[in-house]
Amino acid sequence: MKYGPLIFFGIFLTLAASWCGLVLMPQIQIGRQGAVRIEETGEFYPAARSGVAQQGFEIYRANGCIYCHSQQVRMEGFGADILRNWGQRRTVARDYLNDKPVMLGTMRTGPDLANIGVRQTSAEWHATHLYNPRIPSKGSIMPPFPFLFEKRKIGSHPSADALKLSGEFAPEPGYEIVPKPEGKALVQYLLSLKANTPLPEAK
Amino acid sequence: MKPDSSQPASPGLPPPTGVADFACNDPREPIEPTEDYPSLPLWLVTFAGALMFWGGIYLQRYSGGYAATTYDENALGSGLAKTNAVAQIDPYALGRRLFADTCAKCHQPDGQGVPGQYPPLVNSEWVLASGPARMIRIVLDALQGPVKVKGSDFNNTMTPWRDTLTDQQIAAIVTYVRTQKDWGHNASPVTAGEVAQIRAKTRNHSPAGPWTVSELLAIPEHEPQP
Amino acid sequence: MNASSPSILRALSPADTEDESQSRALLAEVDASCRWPVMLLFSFSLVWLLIGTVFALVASWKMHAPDFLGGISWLTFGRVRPAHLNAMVYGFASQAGVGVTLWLMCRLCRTPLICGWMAALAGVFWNLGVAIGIAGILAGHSTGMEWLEFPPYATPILFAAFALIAIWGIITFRYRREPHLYISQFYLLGALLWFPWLYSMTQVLLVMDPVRGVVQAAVNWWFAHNVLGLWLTPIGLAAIYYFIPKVIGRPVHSYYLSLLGFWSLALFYNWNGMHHLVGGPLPAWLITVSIVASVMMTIPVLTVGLNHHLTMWGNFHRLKDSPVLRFMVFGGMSYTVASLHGVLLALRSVSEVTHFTHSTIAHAHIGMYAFFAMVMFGSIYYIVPRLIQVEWPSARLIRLHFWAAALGILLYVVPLAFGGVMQGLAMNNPDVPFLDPVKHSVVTLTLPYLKTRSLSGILLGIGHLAFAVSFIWILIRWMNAGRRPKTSTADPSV
Amino acid sequence: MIIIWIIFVSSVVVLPATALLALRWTARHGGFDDLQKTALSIFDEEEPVGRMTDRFPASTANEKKPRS
Repeated sequence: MKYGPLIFFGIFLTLAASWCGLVLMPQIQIGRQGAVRIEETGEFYPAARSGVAQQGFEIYRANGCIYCHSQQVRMEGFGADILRNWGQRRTVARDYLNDKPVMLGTMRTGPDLANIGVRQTSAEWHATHLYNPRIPSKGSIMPPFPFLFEKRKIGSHPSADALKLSGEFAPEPGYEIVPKPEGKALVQYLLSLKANTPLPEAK
Repeated sequence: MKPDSSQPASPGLPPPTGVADFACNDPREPIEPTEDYPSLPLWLVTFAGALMFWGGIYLQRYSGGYAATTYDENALGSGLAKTNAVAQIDPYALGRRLFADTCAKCHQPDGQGVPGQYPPLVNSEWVLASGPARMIRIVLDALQGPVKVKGSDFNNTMTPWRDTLTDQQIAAIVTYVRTQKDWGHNASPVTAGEVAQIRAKTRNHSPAGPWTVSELLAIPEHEPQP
Repeated sequence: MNASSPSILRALSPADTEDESQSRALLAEVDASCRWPVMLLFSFSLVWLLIGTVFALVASWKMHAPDFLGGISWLTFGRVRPAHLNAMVYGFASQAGVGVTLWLMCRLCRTPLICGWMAALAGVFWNLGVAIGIAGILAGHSTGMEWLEFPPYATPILFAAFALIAIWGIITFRYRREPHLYISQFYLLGALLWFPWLYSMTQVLLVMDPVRGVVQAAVNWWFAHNVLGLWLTPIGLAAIYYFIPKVIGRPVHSYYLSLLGFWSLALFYNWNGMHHLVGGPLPAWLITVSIVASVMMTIPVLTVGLNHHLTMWGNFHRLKDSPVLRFMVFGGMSYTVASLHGVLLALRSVSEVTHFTHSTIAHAHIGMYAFFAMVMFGSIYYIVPRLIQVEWPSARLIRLHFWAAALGILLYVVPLAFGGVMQGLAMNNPDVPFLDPVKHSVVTLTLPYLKTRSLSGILLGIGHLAFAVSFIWILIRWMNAGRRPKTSTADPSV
Repeated sequence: MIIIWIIFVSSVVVLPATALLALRWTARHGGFDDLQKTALSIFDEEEPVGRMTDRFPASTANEKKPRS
């Protein structure tokens, strides 16, 4: 085997073939999917994420939450995602149109979050859980995110969104733990994660 | 550095499979250029062929007609989609599973709640009331403001589950909590019908937000049958 | 143009004695020309190996002791893990791979390193790009896509380095003096050409002008799996194909099999990126194509495994006294194990259980560490003495490195693969609660396996320290040897 | 979506055809004539067959006895 050009040709061809198959074809098929109008509610789905929730998306990306949490619900009968109440239906391509990057995730050290906004609607629970996951869910191995919160001296009266902490988690008297804007944004993003809009292809 | 002839001829070479027997034992022996090349082991060729054949079949069978919106590989390609018969679900088991996924997050898996924050459910007078009417309302539209449970005070806002859980799911959870064996509860179970009835009756209450203790105490424990 | 290198036939006739000295001088010249760039690359890859190991230990410890270093924002698990991945893949593995590629390409083409400045410049760009990238990840500017976490201000530098190496490869190949193309050159050329195309195409499609929605996941995993399949695996296999025959002094069993192995790898490895998304929100046909391609991968894997095994047939007793052979054979066998484990994980019924679990991580580490890193260690143990004409100082350190690395990776992979399957089965059984501090739940079930992983991490760390001490020691000897008058030291390989 | 079928059919026909053509051209130009020599191309002429060229470094640097 002495011929270089043949090798270049082969190398280029194989990569070009797989590029066509795994990148070009999906782009042609579902690359230009648009939002669809839902009959009952009349709005378009997926709606663009609100400003605060979008900032929360950036915090979610920056802190690498995808390395333990997935955001995809698998179909009934393939894994127990729906039986575990992680979603009312499987997630499809249209659910992720506004995500840049798409946060599918490949590990479930923590539960799936595609439908967390429906399953856990209490912002206060999310804030406490993010501050120190061992407070609401004992035994959790999720890392704490205290840098999304700040310890402040209580002013005239405790602020509205101060965390209700007790026991060894509470700050010393006269101080309170209040979420920073990043913390609030991440909570809003988690609350915005809803994948329960009925879609034709998601039966 | 002369070829090392002191090295004994190494017996290691396997029986040549059509390989030109290059005289490795006598380095002086020149290697004749050979025309033939070692043929592929036959079993590898048949294995590769069989694999290709299986690949084609699998690709055709499970590609859902190469459609853009077919996510279930069993659809379209062939009629028999994997039908998983919906077994008759035992409400207690469904209730336990749903409790673990939703309610346990605040009331804790052991039902003891968190002192000062989330009220306990074990032996709570609200849970073991003779009729489920108040408990179903709490699960549907949640409770806020000061409340006394087993002697200790709580003042927190609970999350409503009206839009998240179906009647059957709420009935399963309430049945599970009211008849939890480990906690020694054996109150009356609840059917989906009762939940649906209360859900319809309190439709106008839900926009006004969660119940308060005084409103709940005004409602009789047993739901008056229509 | 290329001085026809003395063929074996003519060399045997006595009249040709000066040819031998001429070919020996040529080899020495090739090694001398590669000395500085390759040593630079190996030293920096060792630095990244140590940094990556530290990140790995921190990340692994955090898995079962979450409050460890919990308060520091740039050390949260979500940033340490991608930093570990990138430090190891782009810092250690790719750089060591390039070092081996440089040396191997020169040796096989029998040409001294042409424009060494290009390789050195690429090395500088490389380390600059990786350093900035990892600082960006720790600062929270990760792009959020697995294997592509480097922020946009770091990737152009990396791409410049990759492109320089690819151009260098083509030039060296063009001015080769050895007409015959050994199989390793196939793999090296493939690696050198595939990766820059792959990397630039992905940067365009994901960062500069991103495709919309789930197609990003398709491009992401087309890239991520091809980094393994078309960049690291070819370099690893090129090294094994060269070093096993070279060390035991016996040609590869069947050159024909190796050709089949290369072209089937080129054809099938490209296509199996989507088996990372089985059950995901992608059209069924896309995932099925990748599953079929993954299963088809058994052909190249068996071919390559068979070829190496038959080359080693009758020489396994030589493992006990050659460090390079140990690393190479361990790497070769791990390649077969990794690929067959990968084929298993790609099947739908298996993926239903193991998709989101730690067994994926176990598979990644058989492929990345047990195969590629061990092969790189073996290559470095072979190449460095020939480059700087200084023997490795201590055999005990090499043995410690081998056994710590081999036992460490086994202690890492076997429990985690098994634990991942148990985790998957528990996760698919809705009656097992996901988290319950007391009762049997998915999270508490995986804790013992995560603890054994931290243990194995310590063992691997010991192996890497032994390697680092050995490497620094030989550098010191080289410095001292540099000052002593140049005595014609005997060729260490004899 | 007719474009998909055009790409698909053409790639299924064109790709293998080019591969076979390339294979035939290589065989005809003596690409596969003497693979055995290529396998030997990595060895130097005077490198004896079957002898180890790598071993553990001697335990102490000074007694570097050349192994046979």
